[in-house]
Amino acid sequence: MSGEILLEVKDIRCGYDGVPVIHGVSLEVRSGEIVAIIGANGAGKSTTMRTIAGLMHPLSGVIRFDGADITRTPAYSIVARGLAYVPEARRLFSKLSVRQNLEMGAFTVKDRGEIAARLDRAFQLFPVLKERAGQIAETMSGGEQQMCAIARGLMSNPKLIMLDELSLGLQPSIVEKVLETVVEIRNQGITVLLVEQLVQEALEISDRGYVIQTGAIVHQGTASELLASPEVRKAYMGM
Amino acid sequence: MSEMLQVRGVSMKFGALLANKDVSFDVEEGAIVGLIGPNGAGKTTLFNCVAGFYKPSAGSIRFRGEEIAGLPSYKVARKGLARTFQVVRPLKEMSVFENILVGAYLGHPDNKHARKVAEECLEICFLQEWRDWPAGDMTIGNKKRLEVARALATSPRMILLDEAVAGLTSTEVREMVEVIKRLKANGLTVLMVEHIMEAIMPIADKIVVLASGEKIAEGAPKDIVRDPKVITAYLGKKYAETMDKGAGA
Amino acid sequence: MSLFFQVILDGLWAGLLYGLIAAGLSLIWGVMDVLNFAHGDFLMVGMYVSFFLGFLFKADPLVSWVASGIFLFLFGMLTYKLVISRILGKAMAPLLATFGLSMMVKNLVLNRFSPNFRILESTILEGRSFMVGDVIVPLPQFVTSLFALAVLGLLYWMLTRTRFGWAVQATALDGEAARLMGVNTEKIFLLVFGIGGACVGIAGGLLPSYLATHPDVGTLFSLIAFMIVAMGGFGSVPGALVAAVMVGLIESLAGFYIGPVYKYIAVFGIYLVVILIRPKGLFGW
Amino acid sequence: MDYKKLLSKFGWPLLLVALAALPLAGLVGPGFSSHVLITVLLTAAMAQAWNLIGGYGGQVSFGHSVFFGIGAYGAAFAVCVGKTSPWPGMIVGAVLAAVTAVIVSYPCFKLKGHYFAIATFAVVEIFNRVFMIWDWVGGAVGLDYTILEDGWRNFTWSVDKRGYYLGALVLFALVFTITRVIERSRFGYYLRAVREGQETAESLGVNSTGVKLTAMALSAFLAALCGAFFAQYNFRVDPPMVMSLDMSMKFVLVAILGGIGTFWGPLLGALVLIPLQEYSRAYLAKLGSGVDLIIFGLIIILMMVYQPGGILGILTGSRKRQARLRARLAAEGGAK
Amino acid sequence: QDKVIKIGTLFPMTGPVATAGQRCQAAVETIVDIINGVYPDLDLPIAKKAGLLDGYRIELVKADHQGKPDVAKSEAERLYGQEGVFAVIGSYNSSASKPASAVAERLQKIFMCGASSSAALTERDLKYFFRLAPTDRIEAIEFVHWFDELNKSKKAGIKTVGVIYENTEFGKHAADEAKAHAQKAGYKVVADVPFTVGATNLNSEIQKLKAANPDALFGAVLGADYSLMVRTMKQFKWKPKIAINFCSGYQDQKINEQLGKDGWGFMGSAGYTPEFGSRFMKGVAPVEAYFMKKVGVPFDSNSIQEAVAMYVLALAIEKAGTLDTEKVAEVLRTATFDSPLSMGGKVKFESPGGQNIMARSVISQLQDGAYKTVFPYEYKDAAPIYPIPKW
Ligand SMILES: Nc1ncnc2c1ncn2[C@@H]1O[C@H](COP(=O)(O)OP(=O)(O)OP(=O)(O)O)[C@@H](O)[C@H]1O
Ligand SMILES: Nc1ncnc2c1ncn2[C@@H]1O[C@H](COP(=O)(O)OP(=O)(O)OP(=O)(O)O)[C@@H](O)[C@H]1O
Ligand SMILES: [Mg+2]
Ligand SMILES: [Mg+2]
Repeated sequence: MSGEILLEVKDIRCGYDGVPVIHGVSLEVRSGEIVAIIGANGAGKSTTMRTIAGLMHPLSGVIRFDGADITRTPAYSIVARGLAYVPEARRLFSKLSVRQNLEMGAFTVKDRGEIAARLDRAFQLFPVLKERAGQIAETMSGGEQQMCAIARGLMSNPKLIMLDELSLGLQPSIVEKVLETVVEIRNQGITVLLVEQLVQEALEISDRGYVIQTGAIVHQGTASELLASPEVRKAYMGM
Repeated sequence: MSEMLQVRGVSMKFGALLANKDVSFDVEEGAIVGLIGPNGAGKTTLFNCVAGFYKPSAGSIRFRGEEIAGLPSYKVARKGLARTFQVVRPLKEMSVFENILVGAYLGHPDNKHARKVAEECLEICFLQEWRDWPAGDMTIGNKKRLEVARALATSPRMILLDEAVAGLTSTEVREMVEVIKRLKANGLTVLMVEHIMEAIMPIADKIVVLASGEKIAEGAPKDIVRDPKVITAYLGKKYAETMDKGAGA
Repeated sequence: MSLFFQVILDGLWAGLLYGLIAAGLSLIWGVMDVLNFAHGDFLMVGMYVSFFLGFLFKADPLVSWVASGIFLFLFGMLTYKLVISRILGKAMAPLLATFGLSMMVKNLVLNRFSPNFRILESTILEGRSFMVGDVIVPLPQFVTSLFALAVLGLLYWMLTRTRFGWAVQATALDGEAARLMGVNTEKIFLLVFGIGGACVGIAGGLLPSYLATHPDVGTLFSLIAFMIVAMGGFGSVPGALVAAVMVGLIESLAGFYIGPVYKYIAVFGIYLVVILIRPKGLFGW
Repeated sequence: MDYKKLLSKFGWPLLLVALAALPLAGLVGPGFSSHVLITVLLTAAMAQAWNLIGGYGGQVSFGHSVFFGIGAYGAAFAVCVGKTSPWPGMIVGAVLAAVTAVIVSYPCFKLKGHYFAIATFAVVEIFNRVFMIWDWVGGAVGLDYTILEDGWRNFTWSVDKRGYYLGALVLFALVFTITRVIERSRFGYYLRAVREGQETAESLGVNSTGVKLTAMALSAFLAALCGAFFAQYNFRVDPPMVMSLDMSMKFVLVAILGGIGTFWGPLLGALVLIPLQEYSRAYLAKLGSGVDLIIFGLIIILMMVYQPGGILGILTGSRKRQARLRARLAAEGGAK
Repeated sequence: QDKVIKIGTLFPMTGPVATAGQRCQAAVETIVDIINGVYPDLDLPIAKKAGLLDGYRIELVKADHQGKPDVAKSEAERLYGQEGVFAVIGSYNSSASKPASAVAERLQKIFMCGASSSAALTERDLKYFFRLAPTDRIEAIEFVHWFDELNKSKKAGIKTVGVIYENTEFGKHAADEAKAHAQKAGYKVVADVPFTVGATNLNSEIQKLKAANPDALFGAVLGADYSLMVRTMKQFKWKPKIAINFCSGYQDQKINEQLGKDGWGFMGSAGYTPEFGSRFMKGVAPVEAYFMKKVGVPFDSNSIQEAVAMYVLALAIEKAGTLDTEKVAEVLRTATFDSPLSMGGKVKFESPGGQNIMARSVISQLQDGAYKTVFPYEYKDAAPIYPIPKW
């Protein structure tokens, strides 16, 4: 289960418009793990992920991925290093077709054969997308779009994929399926860092988890520890 | 109880795609009705038809006995039918309070009254601490609450909630559920779309299930979760099992 | 009847020239949602480059368009780097900034090179024409039209068939998401502004073979280019081409059959009608 | 922050009183500085009129010179062709401008963003060209005032500018007071809501088309009054002077550089830009032709690059914005 | 202490007609240099001594109206008010001269207008306004007279005329005069073609002319538009028998150089041509040399009128012997001035109104790269080439 450390975040601080929202978050992900970040609304989960993905840079702190310092690396070259991020709210290319969206996911790849192969794999994972390959992304329903976004993230063949608010707006059977897919993805050797509001479900498939509250990590541990923790159950699972 | 909303034979076409096919159901006054169905089933489309954002290709929609199909959305809103958006649409450069205030003006043209109502709605939806925050700079979860608060501020007779609790933690979901219950207690009629069953099943008086644009089931929540059609199309086996357990306990 | 064809063809040449000028504007607008107010002044600068090459080194516009294209490519990138990159996405800021740029460039040229208009003598194409039946085809316009088609074709190919083109489209739709796909959006913006500049630079390079060069020459052209881009649907190369030809034809037909003072009234009027029927332009999303 | 509250409550009436006192203090007369002062007031009123629909309503119109022009032609037509006092012309012009605004805007409001902007360009060009060939209103030659008797009846003063000053002040007070009232009313909130999201506003019962049209009509009405003043002040109208993109640009520029969608922005914009324009034209011309315009252009660029929120931004939130800018650069640093 | 007379100049130094404005400005400066310095070689009364009266230097205050009437008005106010100038010279565009001179009239200050050609300017019965150039009307009458003459002497067979003009205050005025006088003399106006200044092309305009094919063409076309017009005519292989342009639109050394042979054969009115000057206006050449040093081209009909405006004003001040505006204005209204820079050598203003009733213009034709005077015959230095040779 515990390979070497793939992603290491050390004491990062970040903010918007000079207002700090993350006050020293540290976490690590080992290769082959599924790690969940949980926390209330506005706790800073997405901000943390955006920072790791290079969309914004921390005011202080260090981020290392796969042995290299990526603290100030721009987003586009972080993808090339094998770290994919599926942002919340999907962010599909609204006017492009599903297929074009997926192809964009493999932008760092130049070999057309390889792209086709990955496309096939994505279609296997989400058959709906194959049916809708030609549909313009913005006209798809919310759930369909979410699937497309996940598939697009996988197209870059990442070592680590970060999934933000994976289940948002998905129908129960698909949530189930998506979570299964996450496990499957991991089994294929891709490490997963996910943010999820369905805390119970998320922890059930995770190896470890972090709890983030107003910009700082307040709990961490194996998934079963967290699931058993009364505080976590009370604060995030409504029990 | 009389019918608040009557949907009769509504169809909606996008080019070749039939997003709603001959959908009919009623919403009784003071009830909470859940609208569920797979992604892409046409729930949001139906909402848009009811709220006046689309003109249905066929069918009739009656709100308190009046035909509203094809009426522009602001007229629908003025009749007392408010809605939230699935993809949140905050008035970005305005503060949270001002967002709500705009809604409040609908029922209360005078400034003082409107402000009072807005403050109330702010509280109901747990947004006090964000009162003067620019609405565009909040997290999704808060924006979802803002959607509800703003719709409530219009003092509607009926409210359409499109995935109003998506993105909230279970604890927050429970708070919202309480809010919705309170609304019902105050006599508001609710039609809600939701994928989070723990939010909808405990409070809904009736559930309508759409799949591929068609109504495939309608009934009380406890019956719906056992309906094999709904399970295959929507809930999934595992979910049905847990739901069963939960219901049994 | 031949008169009618003459009028049609005149409109066609004018239209294709407008298309060439509008192409760069359309690209920049489509990708960055920036309306470059200084577009006409880019054209004017291109004309000056070509004029001075002709005047000082006897280079023909048929050659100097390369130089103006390159010059404007760099000029466009510089504009992006120094001005646009800092304010991209801030509502009206880019529009006003480019308005300021337009004012500055125009008056700088006026101050340095005087307001005189300048004409290149005896260029290769000047005054040449050939006949098709009874219809006169002026060579400078004809050649410019060929260039327009070539440049628009190249642009279209680049946008739809190359990786660069995909990257441009993705960037246009959602810059942040594009970065997450591995697109260096900053580079794309820089290049797009450069290419947009180069397109208008090529037009400016060719124009001195039949049009006088002066600091104000770009004003009306840029207005027409704005309209063409909006009419075609921003970011759409075929849209720009179709709209441009339409504008050229309307201008020519209205100018001849109704009266020259009515030609821009007709052009702008029909533009309004089109845009009101199709608010996102003929080929817009 | 208490002084801010005080400012927002009493700042406006106090300012008006101060401005009204200027002529009594003997500070307004025939000189160039009075001309600059009058132009500042007029331009501020123009920009604020624009701001109603362009700033609060978010419909960035480049068409306001059409309304301005109609107002100007109204007054000039009454004087030059009708041989009467300009007053009836002003009123008729302003009403016509409002009607024109509604007719023209109704279809144009379907357009979004730059599409709307360019459509308004086209409207200006059409009006400009129609007026250029419409001989009834003077065509390209324009309308020229003969020398009239000074006074309020004719609304002309030949040497002393106190009359014009008072006229401009009334106009200024009118436009700004209307704005202030609207800003704090239901209509004002609706207007901003429509700007931020038309469909959202509609879902809240706002008739967005109605709101926009009302604001546009009001804006056009006020712009036309400004235009009438302009004609009276310059003794002449012709299409390039009052109905051109240049003139439209002035509305937009002043409002945006001052602070779009804010109450004080248009005044600040005029306070900075007009003296800059007038004095630089007067005193920089020595450096060579166009130097003033080069500098003017440069200032616009710098302003937009470093302070896109306008001059008001410098005064109120410079520190906050600096921080914002830094964070934003960090956020967008991904691309560097 | 410092004996200075401030004179304002108000020209379009920027904007579409800045070239002309800058030349006008330079012309005024030339005369001022001559007044302020000592130029014993020049045969002008003001050149021999430094300054005016008992040693007053003239200081110019420059202003730029950018081609905009409102700016012209406020700049005129500033010049008279803030700067305290004695008089203003300007403003090239008639549309700018109108409001600017109205300011002068209200303040009862002198306004000298050199080149503005709109007849309406001097129909306002102003008392402090003096305009040197011939009006569009004078020129139009002369054009028609010239056609009559050609028809008579050369059996030219001119029957129909067309007009092409920029749709501006200048073009519209000129074209109206041309049409009115041509019709009055029995010519048929078969084409009336206004166009937008700064046109991107003149295809439909020239096509229209070609379709109507008038014998004679009046033009009110300036600068870049003029060259575009000629080139478009060439493109469409069309020319009238005679083409004659108002207000020296075609008379620009630059056009001559740049259009080359294509421009030959076209005619235009001129208040001055260098060739004419060297033959009939002996006093001009040395002055022109100073002007050439400033701008690199000889005087044209516009710039020289502004020079005359300055010159006549200086004479009037000398003659009045005082800087009292009222007295100087009275001299301007009544006296007749000798002006070696004016065609005909005399200047006299009508009062009220202020038109220079001695204003003359000749018709010149571009022949072999030079502007040759062809009419009136007493000034002619070349036979007209008629009709213009085909392309
Ligand atoms: N664009 C922004 N500008 C300013 N503040 C922002 C912005 N985006 C987020 N914030 C603030 O940063 C904090 C953390 O937000 P973040 O999106 O990381 O939360 P989150 O844990 O992902 O919440 P959610 O579950 O609702 O998505 C919040 O307080 C939020 O208000
Ligand atoms: N404007 C449109 N043009 C074309 N097709 C559309 C449009 N809007 C929706 N659709 C299609 O109609 C179907 C129904 O969409 P709708 O958004 O109503 O689904 P939904 O039930 O709300 O799904 P979800 O639960 O995922 O939000 C989908 O297949 C979608 O792709
Ligand atoms: Mg989040
Ligand atoms: Mg939906």
